[in-house]
Amino acid sequence: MTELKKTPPVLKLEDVAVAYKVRGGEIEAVQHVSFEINRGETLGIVGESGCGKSTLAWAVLNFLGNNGYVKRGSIKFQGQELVGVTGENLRRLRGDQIAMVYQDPMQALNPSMRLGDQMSEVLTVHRGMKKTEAEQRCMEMLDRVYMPDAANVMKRYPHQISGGQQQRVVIAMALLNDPALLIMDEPTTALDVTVEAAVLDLIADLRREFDTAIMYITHNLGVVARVSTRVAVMYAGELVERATVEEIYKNPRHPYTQGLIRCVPKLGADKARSVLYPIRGRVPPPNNRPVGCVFSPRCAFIQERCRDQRPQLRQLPDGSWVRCHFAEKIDPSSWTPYDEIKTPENLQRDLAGEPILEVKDLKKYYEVRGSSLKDVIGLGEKRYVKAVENASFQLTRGTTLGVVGESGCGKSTLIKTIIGLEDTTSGEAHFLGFDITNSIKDRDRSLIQELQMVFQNPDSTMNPSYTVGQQISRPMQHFKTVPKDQIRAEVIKLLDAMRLGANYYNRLPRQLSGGEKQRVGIARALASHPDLVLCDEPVSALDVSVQAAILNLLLEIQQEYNTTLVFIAHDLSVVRFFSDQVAVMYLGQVMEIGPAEDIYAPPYHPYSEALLSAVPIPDPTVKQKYIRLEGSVPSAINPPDGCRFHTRCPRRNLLPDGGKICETEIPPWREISAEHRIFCHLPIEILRDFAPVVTQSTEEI
Amino acid sequence: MAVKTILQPISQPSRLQKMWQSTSIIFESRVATVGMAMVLFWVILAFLSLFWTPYDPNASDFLQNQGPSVQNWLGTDHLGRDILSRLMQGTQVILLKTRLPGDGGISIPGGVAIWGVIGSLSLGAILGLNAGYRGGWWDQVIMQVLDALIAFPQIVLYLVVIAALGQGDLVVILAITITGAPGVARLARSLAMDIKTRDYIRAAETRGESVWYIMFWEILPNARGPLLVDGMLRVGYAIFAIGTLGFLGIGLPPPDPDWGNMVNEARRNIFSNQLAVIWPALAISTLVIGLNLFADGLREEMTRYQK
Amino acid sequence: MARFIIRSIISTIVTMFLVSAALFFLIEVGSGDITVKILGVFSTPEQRASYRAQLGLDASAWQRYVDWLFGNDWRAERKVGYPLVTAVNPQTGEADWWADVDGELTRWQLDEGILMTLIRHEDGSATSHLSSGAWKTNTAGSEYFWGVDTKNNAVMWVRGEGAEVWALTKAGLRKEGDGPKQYIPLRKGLLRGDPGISLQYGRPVAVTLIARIRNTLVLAGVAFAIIMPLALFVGILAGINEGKPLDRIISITSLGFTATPEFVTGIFLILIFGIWLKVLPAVAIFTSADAIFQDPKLLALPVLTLTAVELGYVARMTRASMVEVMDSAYIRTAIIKGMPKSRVVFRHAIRNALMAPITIIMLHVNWLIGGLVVVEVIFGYPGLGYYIYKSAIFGDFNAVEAAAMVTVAIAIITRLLGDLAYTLLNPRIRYS
Amino acid sequence: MLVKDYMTRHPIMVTPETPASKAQRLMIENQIRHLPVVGSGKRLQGLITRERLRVPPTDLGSLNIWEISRLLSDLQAKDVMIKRIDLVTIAPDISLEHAAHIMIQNKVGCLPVVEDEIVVGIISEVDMLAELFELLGGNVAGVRVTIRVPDQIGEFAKITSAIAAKNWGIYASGGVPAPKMPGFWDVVVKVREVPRDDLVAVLKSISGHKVIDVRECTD
Repeated sequence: MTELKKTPPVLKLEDVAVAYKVRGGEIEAVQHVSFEINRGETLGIVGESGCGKSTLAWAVLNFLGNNGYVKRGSIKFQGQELVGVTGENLRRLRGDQIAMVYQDPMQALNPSMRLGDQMSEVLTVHRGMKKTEAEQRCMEMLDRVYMPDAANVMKRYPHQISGGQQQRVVIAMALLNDPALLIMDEPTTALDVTVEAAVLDLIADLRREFDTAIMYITHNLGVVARVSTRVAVMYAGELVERATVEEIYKNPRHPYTQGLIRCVPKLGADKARSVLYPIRGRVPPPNNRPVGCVFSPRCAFIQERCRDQRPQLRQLPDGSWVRCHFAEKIDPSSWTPYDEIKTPENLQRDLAGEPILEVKDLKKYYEVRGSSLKDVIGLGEKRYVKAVENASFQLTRGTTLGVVGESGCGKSTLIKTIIGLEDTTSGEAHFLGFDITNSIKDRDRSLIQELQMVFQNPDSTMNPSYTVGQQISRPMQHFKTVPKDQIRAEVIKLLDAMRLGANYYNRLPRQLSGGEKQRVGIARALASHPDLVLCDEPVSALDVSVQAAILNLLLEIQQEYNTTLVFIAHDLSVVRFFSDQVAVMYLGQVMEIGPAEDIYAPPYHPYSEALLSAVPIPDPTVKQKYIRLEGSVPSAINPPDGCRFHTRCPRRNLLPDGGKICETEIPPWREISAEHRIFCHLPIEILRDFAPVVTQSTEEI
Repeated sequence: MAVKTILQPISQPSRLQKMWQSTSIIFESRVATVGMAMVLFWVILAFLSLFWTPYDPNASDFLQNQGPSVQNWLGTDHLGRDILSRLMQGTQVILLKTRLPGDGGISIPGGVAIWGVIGSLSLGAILGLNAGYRGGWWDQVIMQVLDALIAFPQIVLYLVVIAALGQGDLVVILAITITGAPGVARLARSLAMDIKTRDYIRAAETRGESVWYIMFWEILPNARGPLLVDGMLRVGYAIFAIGTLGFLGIGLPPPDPDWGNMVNEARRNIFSNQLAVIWPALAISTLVIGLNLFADGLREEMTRYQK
Repeated sequence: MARFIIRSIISTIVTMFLVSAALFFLIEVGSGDITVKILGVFSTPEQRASYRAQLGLDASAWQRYVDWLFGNDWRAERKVGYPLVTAVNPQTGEADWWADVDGELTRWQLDEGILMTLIRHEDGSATSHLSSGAWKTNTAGSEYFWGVDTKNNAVMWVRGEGAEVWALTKAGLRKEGDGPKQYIPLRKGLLRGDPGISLQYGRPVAVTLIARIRNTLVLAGVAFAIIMPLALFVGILAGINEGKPLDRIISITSLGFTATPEFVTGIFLILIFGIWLKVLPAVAIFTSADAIFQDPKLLALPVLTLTAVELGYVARMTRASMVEVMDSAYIRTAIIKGMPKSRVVFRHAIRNALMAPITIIMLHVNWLIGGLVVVEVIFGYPGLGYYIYKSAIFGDFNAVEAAAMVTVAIAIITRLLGDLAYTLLNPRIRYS
Repeated sequence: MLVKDYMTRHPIMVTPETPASKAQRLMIENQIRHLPVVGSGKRLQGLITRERLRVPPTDLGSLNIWEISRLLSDLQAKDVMIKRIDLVTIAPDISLEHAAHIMIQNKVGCLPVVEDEIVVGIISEVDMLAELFELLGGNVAGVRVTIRVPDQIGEFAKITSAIAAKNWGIYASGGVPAPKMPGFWDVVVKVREVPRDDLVAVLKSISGHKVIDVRECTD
């Protein structure tokens, strides 16, 4: 039907360049970008950090700050030029015809205004609607975005509702005036995977219902595959490829797009059978881009022409657009890994070996203070956040335990307890036979040395005041593992192992990229030759191409030093790829634990099933079963009785009388095999009967 | 191999270049440059006065309450002393020397304002780091004590300290230290609370480093910038306070001229000789404003640099 | 929110105690021999010792702190054996101490070794009787008596051992016989509104202090009423025009004013308005404590001086906060929502932008008090600040302690108010 | 089949102050024939059609060339638009045939779709025709048969059950009273993936029905 009526595009960019004035010149953050978005269409814009995708969004809204401006090209909205529109005309467009949803809803909402007021002003200002009428509309819109208890939410302040709900409010607010164009800048990045899935469903629904054109910006290839109709790939400020979503994943034309797809582990892929190939090199800074093709320094198919001639975005016979001289000639299957990528081999681990870490019924409670008068003077009843409840597992030397779960599930507390940053409330934990339920202050230095940690955020993992060399050598001095005069040599050896090289010794953190900082963080953790390294989301803050390199590095190290790893992540594909054994946590409770391949196929715990159903997969041909959890994660101060998951469990009604037992009784551990256990009331037979969540669609599209 | 070619060594800047880089930030900001010029003017005068002043600052060699002339560029005061010489000499005790008590007349380098600020920075940093990093009871107790100190109106605290301990350079230093420390401590505390959430602090903790190592080797170097800028501002406050104390007649003791005291004395002859009031008043405000502009510009430039 | 408020109040109380102790011991321990100042440098050590005893300074510091804070009549009562009460002396208008002996207000006097009883009548006059059978015997066998003397002390006389004491009279020091062995100078204590006697003036501190506080409150109140709206306005104006010429002008001017000490500003204002323009009196002479109510023009220069210094500070704080808020993501949201600039500023920004300055402004009240001291000294304004200054110079610790406690109390209470205002403005605290 | 499903959402719109020349350019560039004029908050104020942009020659006769160009450049959307009071509009919840009726009655080619005076879309003849096209399955391959049937209850069911009995699927169908033949209806059915002759044979076998037109269409 829509193809029948030819309608003009809602948004049309032609050869747009956006520049920022800085001291001593200007930087073109975005160059040569052209695309259009039609009604009811979602254009996904993907790219790694710093590729200019957010700048593009701000350019459309004409909100580039004092020093930014559209240097060249035209941005046409509904046929009318947007560049140069200012003042009242611009104000009337914003919020009425063009709306935006941002990454962090908590930041985007005014903390001191009621949500109802923030929403209804969109209507009262733009449409001159009466306040009561506007509020009525807002409530209808909140219902439409499936917000429970809309009337109540209107009276609340942003901090009183959860992140997922905040994002719903922001989306509802954006849609109030039925905008022709909706710009979404990483709207789900700050959300947990199950919440993200629900928001993505919502976006798809709304696009159909409102016939809105959506410009969807994200770095996540899985999310793009789920929401977009067409995809534009950006690299270093340029648009390098543009095609339908099926085409992009099935038949990527640009070497960069191909590289990106090779970087991310497919859900179900594991380290023994597949390899991740990072893209070599790094993104050039905007003031130092190559003369020729921007991707040429990192391209495997580079030719002489690429070095000095900048390719134009051109259309291929199959309809997709690509910025590459040799798009037709490149055959992705002829691609061979670079020499420097060692493909780690022989990665199958035996889980039955010597246990290095044994944890039994580990509990960690935090005391919380109430706010009543009694609590303030210390007479109130003591209440606890039950951050970790009865965690038990064993870890064999040289293997990896992956821990997955959404934020607040207790996975970080678990490793903090193991490493001793927090003491244990009760339970047993033995590492190499030593008791480690105490805090780090009470541990022997030689024990501390064997337990080290790799952190999440590359920007804060290194102390900005010291050089790389100083930071890596500190553990060696502290633990006296290396004689003083050999420290430097030892550090350089480690740097080489991290593929950084000796010339990094004197560099300060601010001279390093995110991936390099993370490598230094790993080197520092390894400097004392620990037996067990705890990795707290070591790759989640990195771009996908760098992420692959770090994962490969960790695998290599593990093999070389026979290190044992505990690996925390929220990305299920990464955990699956990386781990030998996986534990799924929910609200402080381990729900399922077992060999990685078993977790990702039935039988599984209903929560694991829901997680798998929610995870965005970077392949539009993959079909996922539709399971969405209702409500939000309950408070850990008063976790639900019985099974902690019972308030949201979609599988409860498979039990007689709707799973009454789940509300009252703590579930048993169902032993599927020696290593695989599921914490659920459902009998094994029923668990086994679950259909797989993820299926590869065999039908060619 | 390909990796190696991309990782071209970044040439290490020499120490001199590094120093220039860190000072060049001053000239990025016009405000900071103007401020620095004003401060430098007085610093140069102070050093000059060590070797030369037009006349003996304490000698009543001239007619009283004269206006500017070729002889006395800025005129003379009510006792017939040369105002310029007194102004120049007055910089020393603020910026360059501290007179120790006793008859020997021994001075140590570093002015009263400088030592006072160093005192409040050190005391404040120690308290603030402990409160911020350790948290819990340490924080409660330290902040409670600091709150009590902050609750004192500063001038009342000065009055009380001086009423209790009498006049003298060291007493003024102590008073500046005590009044300044709570502010520094609050700043250090908030910086420590921010920095302690960083992963590199976690890394140090998982290495089993001692609390003092973490506070002074991991946190302090990263809190240095804001603390130094705050210190710069505090030198301004200190000069401000010294002037006020001098004006109230309880500041730095003679024989060295004190700007605040000069204003106070000249005030009595304000109907006959207004210039004698204006010169020292201008001196104080230009120096304080200069320091403020300098610190302000620097801070602005630093936050911009971080962005 | 309850939690936050309760914590603030508890913290305030604790702070007050800490401050009172710090103040007391700093002055008590630090200050030298106050009797030198009162009796003059030519007084003999013997005279000073006698006078110190009369002032109760021979007691331990802890004892005196407790006396100062809570009073010592309850302590003296146990020695005297009768309830101690105060009654207003119709001649001086000040309260005198009496012992309530079975309903009769009584004092004692040792006259030539004979103990006399003074009974107070309704009109304030007293009649003297011979006291009989009052002496008690202690373990050592000497006879003694605890009573209230005519100088508002609880004292202990020992029979036959009338001590020689040096009494300070209008005419100077006079040696008197029949003196008591021990003194407890009676006082109700600070918490009950009696900060003691001014050593400089010999009158109760409370009496003089009240007029001074009133004058200062008038000065500070007028200044505050001018500064706050003006400074917030100017600060917000500069904040929303960040980086533009208007902002530059406001910022630099306010920096200039803030960085100029009060006495310099004050002197310049006197020069400009009093000497060159001659529109206001250059030297205001405050003939009495009530002068400001008779001639409000006298307030002009002090208020102007205070305004100049404080205005800049508050304006700069407000500006900084406004700039930060205007840069925040939610203001961006409001602009992207197509809200008009005025609505963005008034509905979205101001409330958040005022949160930080309000706490800081309230913290800054003690700075304002500091400014008050200097301003009052410059203009000879009969307020609290001038009083503190005079007392501190003299070393009149009763007066300094009392006046300083008043300033501290003002500072702490305003800070508490600031905390409350912050709570009301910030829903994140209000609803937690 | 309601207006809201077939209208064009988010039509290109202009403000009353937009120069007429710009409005004209917009219409030509984007190949549209109707341009709603809206005030703040997309409140409908008028409609510009291509005809409205033609200045009547009688108005020009008395003007010289300079005056004409000035007249044209000064002209704003609000000067050339059909005013709100002269406009026929429609709500989104109206059935499509009702909309068609309104358009026929008022002889207009386009209706702005408004909700509380706010423009939510626009529906034109083309949208109507698109619906017809869809209704009769214009975009799929198959055999299109027209059958003339008596105007009685149950006749249509005979056709569908005959086709269903063969396990074929009707992709589209429609019926109108046969032109100038009272008592008869013309029914059109489109059946996919079926041999033409088999289908015709089946349909012919129904008594009282007459196949009057058969054609096979490809994509």
